[in-house]
Amino acid sequence: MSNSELQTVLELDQIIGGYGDTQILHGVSMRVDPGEIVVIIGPNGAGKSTAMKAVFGLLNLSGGKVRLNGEDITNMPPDQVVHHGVCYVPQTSNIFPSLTVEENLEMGAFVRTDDFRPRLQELYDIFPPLAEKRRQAAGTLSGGQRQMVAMAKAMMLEPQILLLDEPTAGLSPKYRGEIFAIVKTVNATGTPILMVEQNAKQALKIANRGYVLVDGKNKFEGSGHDLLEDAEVAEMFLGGGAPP
Amino acid sequence: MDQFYGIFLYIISLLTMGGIYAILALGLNIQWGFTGLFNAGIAGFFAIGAYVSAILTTAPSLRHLGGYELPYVVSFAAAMVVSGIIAWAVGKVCLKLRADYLAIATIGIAEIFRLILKNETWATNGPRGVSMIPKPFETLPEPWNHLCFLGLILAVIVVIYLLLETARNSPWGRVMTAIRENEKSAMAAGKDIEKFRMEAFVAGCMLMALAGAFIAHYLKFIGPNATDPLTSTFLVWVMLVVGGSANNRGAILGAFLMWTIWSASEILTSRLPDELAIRTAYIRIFLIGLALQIFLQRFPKGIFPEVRPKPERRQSVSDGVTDNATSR
Amino acid sequence: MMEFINFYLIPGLVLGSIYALGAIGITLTFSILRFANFAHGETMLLGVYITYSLVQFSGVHPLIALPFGALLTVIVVLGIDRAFYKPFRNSPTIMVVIASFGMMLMVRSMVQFIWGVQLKGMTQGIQRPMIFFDSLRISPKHITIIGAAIVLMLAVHYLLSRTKIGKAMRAMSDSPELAKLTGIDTEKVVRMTWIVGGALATAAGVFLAIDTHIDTNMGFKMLLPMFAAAILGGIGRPFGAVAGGLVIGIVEEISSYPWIGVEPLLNPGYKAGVAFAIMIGMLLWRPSGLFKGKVF
Amino acid sequence: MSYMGKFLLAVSAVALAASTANAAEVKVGSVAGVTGPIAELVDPIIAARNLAAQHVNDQGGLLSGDTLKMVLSDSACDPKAGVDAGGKVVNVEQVVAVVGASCSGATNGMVQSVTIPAGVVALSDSATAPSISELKDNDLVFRVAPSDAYQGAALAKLAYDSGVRKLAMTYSNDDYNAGIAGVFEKEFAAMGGTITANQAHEPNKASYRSELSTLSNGGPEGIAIFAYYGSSGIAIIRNSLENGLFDRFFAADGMFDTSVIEQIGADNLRDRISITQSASDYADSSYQAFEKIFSATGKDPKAPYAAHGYDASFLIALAIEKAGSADRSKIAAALRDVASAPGEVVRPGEWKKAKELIAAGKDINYEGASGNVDFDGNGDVGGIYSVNVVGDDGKWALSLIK
Repeated sequence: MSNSELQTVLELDQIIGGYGDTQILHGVSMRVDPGEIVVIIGPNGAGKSTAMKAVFGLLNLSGGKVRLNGEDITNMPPDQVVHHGVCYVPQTSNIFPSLTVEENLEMGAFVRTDDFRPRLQELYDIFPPLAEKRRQAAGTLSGGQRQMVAMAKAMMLEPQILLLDEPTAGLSPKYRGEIFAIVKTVNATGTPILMVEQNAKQALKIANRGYVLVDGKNKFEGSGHDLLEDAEVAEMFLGGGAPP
Repeated sequence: MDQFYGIFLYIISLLTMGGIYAILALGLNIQWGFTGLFNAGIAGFFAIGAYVSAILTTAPSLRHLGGYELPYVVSFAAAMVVSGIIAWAVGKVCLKLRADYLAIATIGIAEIFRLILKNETWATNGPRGVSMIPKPFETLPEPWNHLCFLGLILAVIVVIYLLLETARNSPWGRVMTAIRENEKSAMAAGKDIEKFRMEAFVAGCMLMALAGAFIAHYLKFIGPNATDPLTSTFLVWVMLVVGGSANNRGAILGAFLMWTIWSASEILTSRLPDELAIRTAYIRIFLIGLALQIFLQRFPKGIFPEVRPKPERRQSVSDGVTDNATSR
Repeated sequence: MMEFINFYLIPGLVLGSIYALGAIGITLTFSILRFANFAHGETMLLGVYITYSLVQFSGVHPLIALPFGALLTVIVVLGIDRAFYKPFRNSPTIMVVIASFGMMLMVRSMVQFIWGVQLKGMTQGIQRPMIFFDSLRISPKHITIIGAAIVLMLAVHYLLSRTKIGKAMRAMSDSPELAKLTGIDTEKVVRMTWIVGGALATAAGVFLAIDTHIDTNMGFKMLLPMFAAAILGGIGRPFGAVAGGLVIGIVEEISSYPWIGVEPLLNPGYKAGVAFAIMIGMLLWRPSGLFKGKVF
Repeated sequence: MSYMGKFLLAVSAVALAASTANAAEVKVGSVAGVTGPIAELVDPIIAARNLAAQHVNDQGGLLSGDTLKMVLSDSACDPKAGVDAGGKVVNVEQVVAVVGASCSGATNGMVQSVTIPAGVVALSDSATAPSISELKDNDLVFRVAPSDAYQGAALAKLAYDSGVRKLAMTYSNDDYNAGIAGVFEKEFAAMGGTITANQAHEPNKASYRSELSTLSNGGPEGIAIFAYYGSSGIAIIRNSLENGLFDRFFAADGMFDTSVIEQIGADNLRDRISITQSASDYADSSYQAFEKIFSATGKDPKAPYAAHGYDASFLIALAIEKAGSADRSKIAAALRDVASAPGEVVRPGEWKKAKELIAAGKDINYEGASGNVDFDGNGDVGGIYSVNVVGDDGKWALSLIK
């Protein structure tokens, strides 16, 4: 199915781990290829977010490997991972509420040593509402706009890959659509995206590929379209019945 | 011979003061060790106990409220009750706060108590304090007077220890531990956390007042300077941390050990030339602070680590980043 | 009326500026490192004594010695952080609170050991106030103190709102976790916090010393009013801390004004309790402070 | 950090010294508030106590040439520490008698729970609380520091005699100053003066302008200050002068220190301040003898209670010599004996003379640097007070209050 192993941006290879003594991931494997949107879905407690945190060095892996462009980044501390070009947008508290929009984006560029102004302008072009509210404290924005700030902040680094943890959680259906549109826009600039989502149906629609995790293990994988079509997946996660 | 008898008397006094501190440390242990309440105002409750018992037992005096000449049993009980009531009021307003805030609030409250003791001269004789406080067993011949007083304190410690151990192993104690470890899950389990914390706070403050009552009778004098934060709050914290918080034996051992070091180290430094002896008085304080740091870093569990009432494995909470990790 | 301004309001303002500078450090440490630093008063004490020694050594005006005193103090404070606070970065914050409790004693006793306990003066003699409009009396040193405090506050404002590291400090105060995920060098931010806090504490102490004198208990005496100011203003709000400092300073002074009759409203013996009472009241009524700070 | 070096050297020296215990050593406890709120005042007092011991040792020693050793212990101005410190010197060090403690509170605790039960004489050089006189002490508690009652009265008289009729007053809320202030208030009113306002203040505040402003209402001609110079006294004078609130000050001896002149400036204080000191007749040859020898050590002989510290140690030494042995039980009687008439007068520094007189079986009467030190029935001394004003040379100039 994949065109070439060499091109893989991010690869999780049989990772095992959890918090303290509680093991959550029992051998999860996945990969993200250049330009892809990859979605992780699954029931509550399946280890979706945990798998993502594993990439970011937020939990200790007792087995398996995480590779970025072929380089081993297993158990690398988060700040190092950022330096390697992986940006992560957590599900909650993903912006600095008392900082202005522009300051949030500036913080996103903290590790950059070059001039980030051009990049800032590019992102304002992608997210016009943010340009409008650049001087406003980010905490005063609406939920959808906050997600925009969070993503734009992560994009400031021009990352190799963007990790999104449930970007639509807690948003109204209207905003959800907006966010998925933004995800596509970001992806269109060439940044591959790995995303955990609850709203599986909508997410799979925009995804190149998807993984279904159950109990900390891979259950299904396939292209977004295939998974949407798959009767079993549909029954389990997509609110019953195959799509029309 | 005199020398040995003198050292014998000194050891009695070490044990007496150590015992009084042990009561303080046990009180703090209920609050901090078992329940996780950061009380930095120990001196305040200690002072309340000391003054209440002093005023209730002294002969009439023009200098302060008094002349009740009540028996010790009554005055000690009153000291604890008054402190308990005040602790309840303080707890009512402060216990909702997170540990750091509670620390600041209690330290402030203790300072306010101190100001009251200094300014309400009609009741406390202000900064000049209450003198000629009777002391239990003082009419007995030496050394029996000292020994009996010490015996009383040690007996009280044993009683407190047994009570606390019973409580710790009871369902009440397990709830306390659960609250300290994970407030949210304890709350989820339907426990009225505020009530439990209040009970622990009040019980701890009552013990501190008991220790205060003992000190007033032991010194036969009580003044605002006897309740300064250094030796009445801070030293108790060091004792508990060194001995092992959440362990009652640790609290007791820490108190005796640290008081002995605090007191006996001066016997050595007093042999220095005076200019140096004066300065080394500060080195002692420095070293006590350093001891605390060393224990915090190297032996955070103290000499006697906590022994869980029932070994139930609890998922340890990893660092804050992963707080919402287990959801979804 | 002029009596009220000259002897209650202006002293309150001077004292309030001093509290405010100290409270900025407390509020930054509390919000960025997430712990109540009980040793902050002693940082101030150390700063004053170091500056005092520099003044004695070189004979320059205290305000000229202040930057150098602050620098040396900051070095010590960074060393303290490295040795005594850093090991607890990933532990429950209460461990650091206890450590700072211990540090309070260690620093004070060291100051007493090195410099002794004799009272010292930063400046000698008295300064008669300048009189404006026939009745407004302000002493030149008070103008200096208030002026220097304003300059320092503006500098803090510039740092926090215009510089990258300052913005990172605010970011970390918003969310240390996200700061880490964003790749912000949190250790660098922590260092900057100590630098700002240590320098301002030194300045506050030196101003206090210029206004009065130096003694080894001044740190603890200032600690609680400074905490009160930080909480009153809202934790993590440096400008709240400034406002809180001014409020506490002024209320402390005017509490003993004879509002009713000729007797002071509050027995001045209780003056020191005013700050605590305000603080406790604030914790109850509105723990987030006047300016919607953080509550942990 | 040369102190550290000295410290380590001294520690090793102690270790050596401890192993070769000197049999011919007579120990006297020296309990003082080394740390704590009045630490700054205690330093010269300890120096004076030790100077007395040094004179004894330099001029023939005690009894059959034994060394007098002052064993220092810290009472921290805290009754808890006072009892602990007293216990250590009395029980562990087995001292013959105790000089101290410094603060009234610490002294009160120490004598009641340690020295009186142990039958040891305690002679305080700076505790002034009247309540100490009332203790049932089996004649074991003495003071060379006069009870507050005396100084409060002396200062009231001084103020009244200077022509002042209306005074404001403020006192630092600590055991020492509150006591004197209370007596002053009564005495000044009894003479016919008016106290326009009387306020306690909390020490160690940055500013006292608001208190002083309130106190200045009601037309007082001056202010009486009862405070330690360090913790609030200097700040009060400075705030008063800077703002023109008061320019006439009466103060008790907690305010007496050269740093007051250093900090405020002699010209600012000249003709404005009068401080009583429970010291000494500075014209008296006893005081002058002390002044000469104490100045030589580089300390200020006029520091509060320094002269008393010297007298306390010297008196204990005399009492031991008089008793003929280092026997605790004989000290009290001997102390009364050597302190008062009849007898040949002995002054500070005259140990050799005193020793010879005692050896010859003659009575002696020690006339101290701080006064005649004649103990009354309670073991207290009457107060002799000097008044201190700023002299033309910019230093304290003193005269005795008659």
